[in-house]
Amino acid sequence: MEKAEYLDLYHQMAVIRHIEERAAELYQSGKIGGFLHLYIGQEAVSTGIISMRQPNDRIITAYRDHGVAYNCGIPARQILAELLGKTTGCSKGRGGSMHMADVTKNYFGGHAIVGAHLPLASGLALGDVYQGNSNVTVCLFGDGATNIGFFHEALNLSKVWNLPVLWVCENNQYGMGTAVARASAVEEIRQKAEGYLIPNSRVNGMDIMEVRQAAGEILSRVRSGGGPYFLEALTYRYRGHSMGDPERYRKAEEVHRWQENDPIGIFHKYLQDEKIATEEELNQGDDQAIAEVEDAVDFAESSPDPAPETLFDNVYVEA
Amino acid sequence: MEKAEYLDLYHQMAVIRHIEERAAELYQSGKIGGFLHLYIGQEAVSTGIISMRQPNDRIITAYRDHGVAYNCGIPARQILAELLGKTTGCSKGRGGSMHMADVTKNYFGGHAIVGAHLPLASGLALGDVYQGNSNVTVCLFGDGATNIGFFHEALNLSKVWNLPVLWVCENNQYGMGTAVARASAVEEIRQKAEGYLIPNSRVNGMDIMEVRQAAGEILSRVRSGGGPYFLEALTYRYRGHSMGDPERYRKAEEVHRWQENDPIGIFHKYLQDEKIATEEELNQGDDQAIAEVEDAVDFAESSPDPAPETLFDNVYVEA
Amino acid sequence: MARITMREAISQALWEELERDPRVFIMGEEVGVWGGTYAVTKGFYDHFGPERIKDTPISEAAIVGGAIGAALTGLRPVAELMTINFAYVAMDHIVNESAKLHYMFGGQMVIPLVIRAVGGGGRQLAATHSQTPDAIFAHFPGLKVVAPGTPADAKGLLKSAIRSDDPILFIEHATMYQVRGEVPDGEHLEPIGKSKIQRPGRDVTIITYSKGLDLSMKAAEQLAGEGIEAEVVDLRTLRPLDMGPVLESFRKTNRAVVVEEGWKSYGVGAEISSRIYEECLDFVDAPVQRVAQKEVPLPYNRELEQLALPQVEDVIRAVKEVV
Amino acid sequence: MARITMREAISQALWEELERDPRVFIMGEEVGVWGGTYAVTKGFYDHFGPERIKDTPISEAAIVGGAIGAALTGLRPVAELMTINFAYVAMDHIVNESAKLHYMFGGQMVIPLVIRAVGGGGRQLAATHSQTPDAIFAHFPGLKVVAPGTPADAKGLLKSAIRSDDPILFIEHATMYQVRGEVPDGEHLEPIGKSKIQRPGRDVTIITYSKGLDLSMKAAEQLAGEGIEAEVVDLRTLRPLDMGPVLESFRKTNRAVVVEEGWKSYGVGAEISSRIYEECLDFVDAPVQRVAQKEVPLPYNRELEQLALPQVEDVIRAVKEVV
Ligand SMILES: Cc1ncc(C[n+]2csc(CCOP(=O)(O)OP(=O)(O)O)c2C)c(N)n1
Ligand SMILES: Cc1ncc(C[n+]2csc(CCOP(=O)(O)OP(=O)(O)O)c2C)c(N)n1
Ligand SMILES: [Mg+2]
Ligand SMILES: [Mg+2]
Repeated sequence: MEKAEYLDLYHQMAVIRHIEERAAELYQSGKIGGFLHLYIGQEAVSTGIISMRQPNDRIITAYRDHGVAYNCGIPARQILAELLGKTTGCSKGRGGSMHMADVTKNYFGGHAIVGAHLPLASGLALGDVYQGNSNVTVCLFGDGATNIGFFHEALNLSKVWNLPVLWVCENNQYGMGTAVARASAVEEIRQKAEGYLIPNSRVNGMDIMEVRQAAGEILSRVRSGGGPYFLEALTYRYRGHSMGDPERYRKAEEVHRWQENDPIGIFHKYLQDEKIATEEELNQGDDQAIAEVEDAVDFAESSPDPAPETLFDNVYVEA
Repeated sequence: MEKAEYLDLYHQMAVIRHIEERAAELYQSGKIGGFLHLYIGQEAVSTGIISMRQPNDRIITAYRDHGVAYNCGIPARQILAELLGKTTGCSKGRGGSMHMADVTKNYFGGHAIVGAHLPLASGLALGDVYQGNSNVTVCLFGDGATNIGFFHEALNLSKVWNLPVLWVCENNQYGMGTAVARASAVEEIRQKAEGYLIPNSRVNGMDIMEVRQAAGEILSRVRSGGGPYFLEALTYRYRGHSMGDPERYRKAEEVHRWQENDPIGIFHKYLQDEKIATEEELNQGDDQAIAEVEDAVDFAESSPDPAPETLFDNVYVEA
Repeated sequence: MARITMREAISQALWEELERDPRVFIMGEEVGVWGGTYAVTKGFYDHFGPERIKDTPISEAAIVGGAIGAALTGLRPVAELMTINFAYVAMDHIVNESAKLHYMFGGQMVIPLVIRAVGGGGRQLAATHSQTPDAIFAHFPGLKVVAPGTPADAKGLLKSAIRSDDPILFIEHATMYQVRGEVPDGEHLEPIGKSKIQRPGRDVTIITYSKGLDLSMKAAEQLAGEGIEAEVVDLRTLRPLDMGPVLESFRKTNRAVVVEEGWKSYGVGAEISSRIYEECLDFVDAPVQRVAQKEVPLPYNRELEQLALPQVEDVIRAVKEVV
Repeated sequence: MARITMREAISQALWEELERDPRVFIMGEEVGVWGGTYAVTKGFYDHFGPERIKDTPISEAAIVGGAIGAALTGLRPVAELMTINFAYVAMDHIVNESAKLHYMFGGQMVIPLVIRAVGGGGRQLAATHSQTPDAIFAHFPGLKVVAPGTPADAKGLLKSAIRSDDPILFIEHATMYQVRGEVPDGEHLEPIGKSKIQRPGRDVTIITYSKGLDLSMKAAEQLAGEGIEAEVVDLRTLRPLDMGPVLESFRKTNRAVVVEEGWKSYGVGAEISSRIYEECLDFVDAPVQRVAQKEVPLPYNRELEQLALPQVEDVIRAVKEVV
């Protein structure tokens, strides 16, 4: 891998972190409404996996979707504009935080009904098989989502039809306030894949290099007809589930313990240890990230709200 | 086991077989309407398992429910009357073939939406745990039902809450016309239980003695706090899925092969080989079964239809 | 022009669209090897093969959700729910994902999806398997709901639905598969979202759709014998709802009866009747009547079931209330 | 009598019923440790313990289905759907199993179940998380649908619902949790299936429920300033529907406006308006107006969302149309 690529990965993670921090502020100041689920702490998972995809591979995820959106190539400007509900947002201000997508980048959103996008992922992969494409569909979802019926139907279908889906469970230890063991029959989520005879493994989702290595191998396996694969990425969200989470379900120490293994920190250290980048270069990367996000905030704030007369646009394709 | 008990089991299986054969005739002659799913070939499964239950154990099943109803103690008269839609039927003629129940016998039906009764089973068991009862809930369902989301949610809940449920999959090789391998990621259905860390095993569902032995051990294990258990019973339905099945999905030879292992035949031979009953005694048992079912048919035919003014009865408990 | 059954008309529409457009495929329970539980896709599997006639597991959410995903890749799936009673199992995918993604993502997602579902009572299938819940699906903007009442419309509307870029719930009625009617051979398209006068008349307007059309036409015939000429307007599409022909007819007859098979409360008749009053209060000579199902879960027993379902006599009685 | 919020009133009802009857328990997502995502069950877990305040996995079908099973053993579960938007995921268990088992099995199965679900738009949660689909649930006989509009009614109706032997969907509105009102301390029961006049008036009848009551009361106040006295009838229960007070009021005012938050087509207003005409055609002086949500999946953007939702001004405008 080229140095520029490493720096790009670092840049992506830094931008995501800054987007999320700025989003939290904008939420507090009332400029963002609705629910806001931050990706802070989980950046290595989607950055790592999506960095290994082919451009035609399809990506779909849940409502914790800003990072995924950025990794898929949606500019920070469109992300911030969507958060502020502006016409310049990637979903024209109709979707908000939970519903970002850009189908031209093969990113199919951002879905807020827990687990409902998993059957869609099987369908995306089916579409590729039907058309003879060699794309893989990457579907990200949380640990909590593995308890809903949709999960079961989607995984079973993917196996019965040998569909090219990479199922990625971002196990951040909680579904809202419910620890995995309180909601799931198995604590190691990847074991669920055994019930479908879907090959599976687990990675440290805080270490982007580990995520990338696993993703690279798995994606080629899936692409070459190996059928679905289930990857569990162990990770953690540092912030509350959404804004306004009383966080009665965990102790501050637990959060701190995970923060010691911060994905950006780990990658930062790796780049230095391996002499890929200097402290200075990385600091510069951080500065660029901040600048990029600040520009995006300005762009979003100065963008127009949708015009009232567009309320009825896009209810149907054919009126 | 006493001789009388053996003969009773034989009697139950014979009665079920005759009920089903008579039901098929009554359907052909237009006296039974709707769907009619016959249990012929599967008699050993429910007869074997339910014969091992304690009276307070709860039973719930799908629409292929006449046999289960009889095993739970609903008289043939009430079963036939329900099939004919009469007030004297166990569901007062409102439910028909697919919806037979008698809650006073701890038999909770007869449910026609595939898999929808599985969450109910978890709930029945929850009710017992909550009230400190030591009952087990036995939930029967087909192989096809293991592909629907309800299955997943119900099994997961039963494990997370350590509920006393005996899950019994009657794997009769097909869900309507779809062979197990065409619809399920695993062919050995019990493997699905592995995804929930639910202990599991498989029995020959054509051999009532094998079914009973397994059920006995498992029921005491579940009753003593062992949590849910998953039992797969390999079996076969000789008739079409419902009446009017074109049966394009299987060959007559396959049916014949299974008929050579007929559950009543196997048990008949066992009782003779073990010198528990004579040919004559068993023939007598058959005759009694026929007489019981014929009496039930007469009863049903001469029973009144529900009065028109009762149409609005039981929409609500409180009007 | 041939006189064929509703079943054949639907079958023809599917077959022709499969032949015409390789992006069209069918997925659902028992659509393949079995040939469709109502024999609508009999022979399809052998002709088009397993890739285009896809038997699925019993997984309604994955059937509809999977079809949505495939539609997002540019395909044109026809997802079959064995009966509309199982639509509740896929409810979220029908009313949330299929109905809302186009709007919610600012127009970029296009879901050319047809969900076929057969419904209706009258076959002693008891409460869970006999439903006609059409009205509840029509409540959701973003979804189109089509429910034909004649073989010709079934063919023309289904073909249009398959060619449409919007998600469409296409509702059939099990007791109408044997109904016969003249159907144009080959290419025959009917517009989605257009009501149609199926029988002209001057004394009363009967507004109906699907199975209700069958009841209404029979009632109209009997009424004609008594000198009452009913105009029968077939909605054909419940959303978007085309009130044009209804209002035009009502302005002429000043009397209306709405006939549907589903439960009365919060049903289709309520919407139609409200709109008539909203648009034509000055033309109202008598309260609009609603003929619908009695408000009970349908019982198995044949007599009770028929008692609960709307009958031709109920339509006649309602017409006589208003004329 | 204390002036408390809707949230507190609901909380009180739950707490008191849990104290009163050991068969009552709560199950749902985040009802325990978290204290309820809307803080309705804050403190319950510590007081009543994990056996009676049961946190569940994200499994809506198992939540409702499990509660039905528990109810069949004689318990009185309160199953909470975190929001009504997730009711579609449990749709089959709500409209089939809970609504139909009592009838279908000839009366032997009794399901004393309350399903609590909060709904409504106005908080920028976008299309899937902002719904008010109350009408579709009210379509099903066998289910009762209750949706209070004041803190006192919320308390009294919820307590009655928990004591009822029928399955009841109890719909709350997220933007009303902060609404304050006088609520009797301790035992306070309101009858299910009874509409109520929340404000007397003589010029026009406003029929509404839930969030619509809030809009209607505010509109009525403003209208009073202009000399128009609106009588506001709160349905409180959508099924069974009590039209008595509505019709009585209408016979007096001869003018009506129905106010609801959900989409207009096939909504609550359609049913109410149809019934008014059916019973009172001779009293109609102007077409009944329906104030409801514009027919779009609710957008995230605040201005667009508010544009789509019914507002106090819309109620006022509708009233002025008819008086
Ligand atoms: C069907 C459904 N039920 C409940 C919710 C409410 N809800 C939103 S996120 C969430 C927790 C999901 O947890 P997990 O899948 O682990 O994802 P994470 O938030 O941890 O990324 C819940 C219960 C929902 N959106 N959809
Ligand atoms: C949710 C749902 N989907 C589809 C059906 C139609 N259906 C009824 S029985 C059946 C097959 C079930 O197969 P299995 O579970 O193996 O039971 P078996 O009939 O073999 O006893 C299907 C698809 C249904 N009743 N409910
Ligand atoms: Mg999580
Ligand atoms: Mg089977």
